[in-house]
Amino acid sequence: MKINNLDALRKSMADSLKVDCEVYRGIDGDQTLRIPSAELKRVVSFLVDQMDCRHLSTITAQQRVEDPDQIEVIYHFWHGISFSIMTMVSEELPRLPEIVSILPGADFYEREVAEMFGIEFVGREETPPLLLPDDWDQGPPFIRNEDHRE
Amino acid sequence: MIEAWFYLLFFPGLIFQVICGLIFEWLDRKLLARFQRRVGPPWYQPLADMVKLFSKEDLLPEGVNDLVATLLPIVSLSAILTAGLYIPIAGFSPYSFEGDLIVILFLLSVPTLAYYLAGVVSVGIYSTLGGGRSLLQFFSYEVPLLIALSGPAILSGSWSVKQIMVSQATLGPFILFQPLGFLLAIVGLIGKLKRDPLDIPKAKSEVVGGPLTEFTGAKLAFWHLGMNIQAVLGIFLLVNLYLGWSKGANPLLTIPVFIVECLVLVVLLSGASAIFARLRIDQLAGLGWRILVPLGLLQLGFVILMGV
Amino acid sequence: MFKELLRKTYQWAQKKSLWVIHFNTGGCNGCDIEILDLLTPRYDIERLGIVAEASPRHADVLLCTGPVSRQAKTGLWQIYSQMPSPKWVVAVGSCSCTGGVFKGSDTILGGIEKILPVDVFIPGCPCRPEAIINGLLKLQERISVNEDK
Amino acid sequence: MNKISIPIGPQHPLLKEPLSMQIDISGEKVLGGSLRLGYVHRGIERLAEQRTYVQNVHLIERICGICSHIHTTTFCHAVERLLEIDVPQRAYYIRAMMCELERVHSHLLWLGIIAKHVGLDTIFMHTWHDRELALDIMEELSGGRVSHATNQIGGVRFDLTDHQEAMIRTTITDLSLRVNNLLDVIKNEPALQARTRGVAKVSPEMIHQYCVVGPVARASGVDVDFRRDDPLPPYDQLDFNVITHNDGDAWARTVIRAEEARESLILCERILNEMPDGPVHVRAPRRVPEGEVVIRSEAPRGELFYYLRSDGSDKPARLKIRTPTLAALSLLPKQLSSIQVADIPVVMAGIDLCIACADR
Repeated sequence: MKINNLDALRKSMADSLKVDCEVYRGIDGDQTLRIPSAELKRVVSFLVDQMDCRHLSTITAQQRVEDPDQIEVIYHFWHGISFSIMTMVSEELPRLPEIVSILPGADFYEREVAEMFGIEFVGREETPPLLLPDDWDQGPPFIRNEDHRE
Repeated sequence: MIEAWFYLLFFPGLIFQVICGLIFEWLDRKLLARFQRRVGPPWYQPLADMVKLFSKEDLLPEGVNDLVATLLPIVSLSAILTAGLYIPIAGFSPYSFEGDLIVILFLLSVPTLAYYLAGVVSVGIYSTLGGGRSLLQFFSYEVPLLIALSGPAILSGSWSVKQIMVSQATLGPFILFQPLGFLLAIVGLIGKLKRDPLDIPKAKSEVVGGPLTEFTGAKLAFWHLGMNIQAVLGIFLLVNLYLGWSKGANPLLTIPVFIVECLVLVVLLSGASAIFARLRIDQLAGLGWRILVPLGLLQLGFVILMGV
Repeated sequence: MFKELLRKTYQWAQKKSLWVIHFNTGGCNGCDIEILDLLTPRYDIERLGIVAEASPRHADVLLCTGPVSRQAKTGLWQIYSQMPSPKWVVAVGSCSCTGGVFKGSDTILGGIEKILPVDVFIPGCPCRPEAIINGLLKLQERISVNEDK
Repeated sequence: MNKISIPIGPQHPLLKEPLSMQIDISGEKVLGGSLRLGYVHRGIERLAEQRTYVQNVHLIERICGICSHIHTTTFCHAVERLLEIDVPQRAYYIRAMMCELERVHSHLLWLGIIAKHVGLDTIFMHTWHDRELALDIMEELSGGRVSHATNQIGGVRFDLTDHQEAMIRTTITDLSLRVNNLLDVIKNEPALQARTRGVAKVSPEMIHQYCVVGPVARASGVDVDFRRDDPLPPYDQLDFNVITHNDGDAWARTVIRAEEARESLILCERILNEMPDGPVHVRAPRRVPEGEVVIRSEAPRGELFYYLRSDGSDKPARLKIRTPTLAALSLLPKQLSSIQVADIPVVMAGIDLCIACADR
């Protein structure tokens, strides 16, 4: 079922999954829906099974300077139009449900976010390093106490 | 005695065959380059490669039996050189006797076994894999080759290469009677020399260097030299068995004709290596047994019927 | 006297027949394509006697591209140690000379010379095939000039 | 037969770039494989946050040597959309033409590589000799054979003179003749077909599962092309057809890339004809106002995804790049389970690996 615009998606998600999601910020050319991190797995399986939207472009993780102890994880989808699902995770306890069981294509992106931001994806058998060298000992490179944008 | 030394060391022996091997390698690489719109190496390139290899340090991974690793290339090279003594060159062959075709064929298959042993002795994964493949390939091309080469022997009623060559003077070149046999012999020769369409044991992108991955320096030089001389001898053998002519003609005529025939075969070989893609080992085995052997038997039957 | 003659012929042979092996230690593959371009009809280094080899055992010259990334460092050292001497190292491209545009990244060591003794540096990002051929010719001169390595 | 595992290590004649794989085989049959990336990881995204937007255009261009132009095009589009400046149409058309030329050169390069792995060195030599023509055009326009420094934020660095245009037209006609000739050779070359037909079949279901994009997906019948689905400016006014095959094996992947190269040449011709006049560059301020943007474009290997967030300074706050090879690489271990050792080169070449793209 094609997704023509985001509001229709938001309404169908709200009533069928009882998940409160509000438009986080309309990125230019891309709509973002914010959902609590616990609901991630249900929302993704809803998207993949009911809405038949299975193209996950990538998973972006980032930290905003204004709230440094929160890590923002964005799942970018493409189904005719571009939209993304976003959740917030705290830096002390970075845990997220894995979606590899639903979308095997997300395996590499989860491993990359896991090693770059130190986020632990609950439910994955093993999260081998994807890009960082074997002798990497300085922890997740994107999380540094001092601001690495000197 | 002096004459024996001369035969052994100079004319059909060591020096002549080494020079022919180097010339063949240069011709082959030059033709291949010209087929690919490239310029190709200068004339002294094979010589430079050989001398450079002798100047290189001789490394072997530990765990490799050093004695065997040095003996193998020498054994295969000497087997090839002795095979060269029996093949008549432009009608002249000092040591030919009845049944020397069988000796030549045996001596020319010794290097393939040495090649397999080289793969087993050097412990690396790629070498053992390459070695296994060379054995697999040995069975799929050797039988058609033997069938094809026994055709002329049956037609001329003798197993001596010189005799076969001479008998063609009366009956006419055997290629007219056995074009199919000639083709099978060419395919068998390409398989024996592991040249391009059938270079499965040493395919660059699959098994890196095949059994020769671990060899360096002088040992590698012997292997390359052996390969080239084996190619030259294969061509001489095919020319004698299929394009023979009467022995009596004066040497001024037979030598140029012999050279021209060899050059034609060289062009044929490098053309084949430029055009065809490398087959998989199972496809080669399939090709060998399902197509080449029946054709060879057919050809043999035809020859026997015609001969009697 | 014979030893001198032998050394001279060895040097002539090493100069005229350079067997090359190429290893990318983590750069963008711009220089690698230009190295592969050398084999193609327009540049054709086989006329200079240079052949691309598959196994480090058969090679004399190690053509490295890319700033040495920490993951590829052990691979680079392994290949260099497998090559029989006399052997030479040519750093192709600005990344392999000095780390190039990726300088400052925390996962690269920046430059081949931090790991291996380099004989010829070929700058350029990516360097043109003509520059690589020029670098290889300079390596040939260097072989015939200095004593046996 | 005992089970042994071949290490296709960082250095291997099969790989132009370092990638290490452990492939378990028994005899000649391949059982499975595991992959280790990270040899070419230079931390581009972290580097990009330490440099200004203008410096980043040069850094982004060096992510990958084969598809350098599409990276800078996508990055410049992202910044221009944040700046809300309207770039002259002529600049878009020049960018599109360079993208298409890069697709031709990348596909011809790949065709040579797969022919080389199958043992057909002659086709490798002829394909790469023809590819030099495409490089000549790009060199004539931008001065660089591989990385062309065509783009800058706000437009393009050079303009097309009439002499250059005439040269491009003649070279394109010459090149399309050769590409057609090459396509005929590939289509009825028995040995190449024997080695690639029916090898490593990929079903559309697997494509959807692993979110694979580009020629690998199109060869299995999944019709996805981001020049048409989410077009960047010049492509919405250009019409071109997207080629798809259905049987999804190494042979379909070979033919589809050859046909795409021919299609791109026709598109280049059309771009040249419809190119409007006007300036090629407009001044862009150094500081980018706060905002986030997601841009998708069609690289030679598939969908290239850029996410850029700026915080008002002259350096990007966050830059996320997802290259098409990363998606295709997750498919590689799954393809290895039903092939022979001799097919490994064909399968690995079939995915057109660009490790520099994948590792960033």
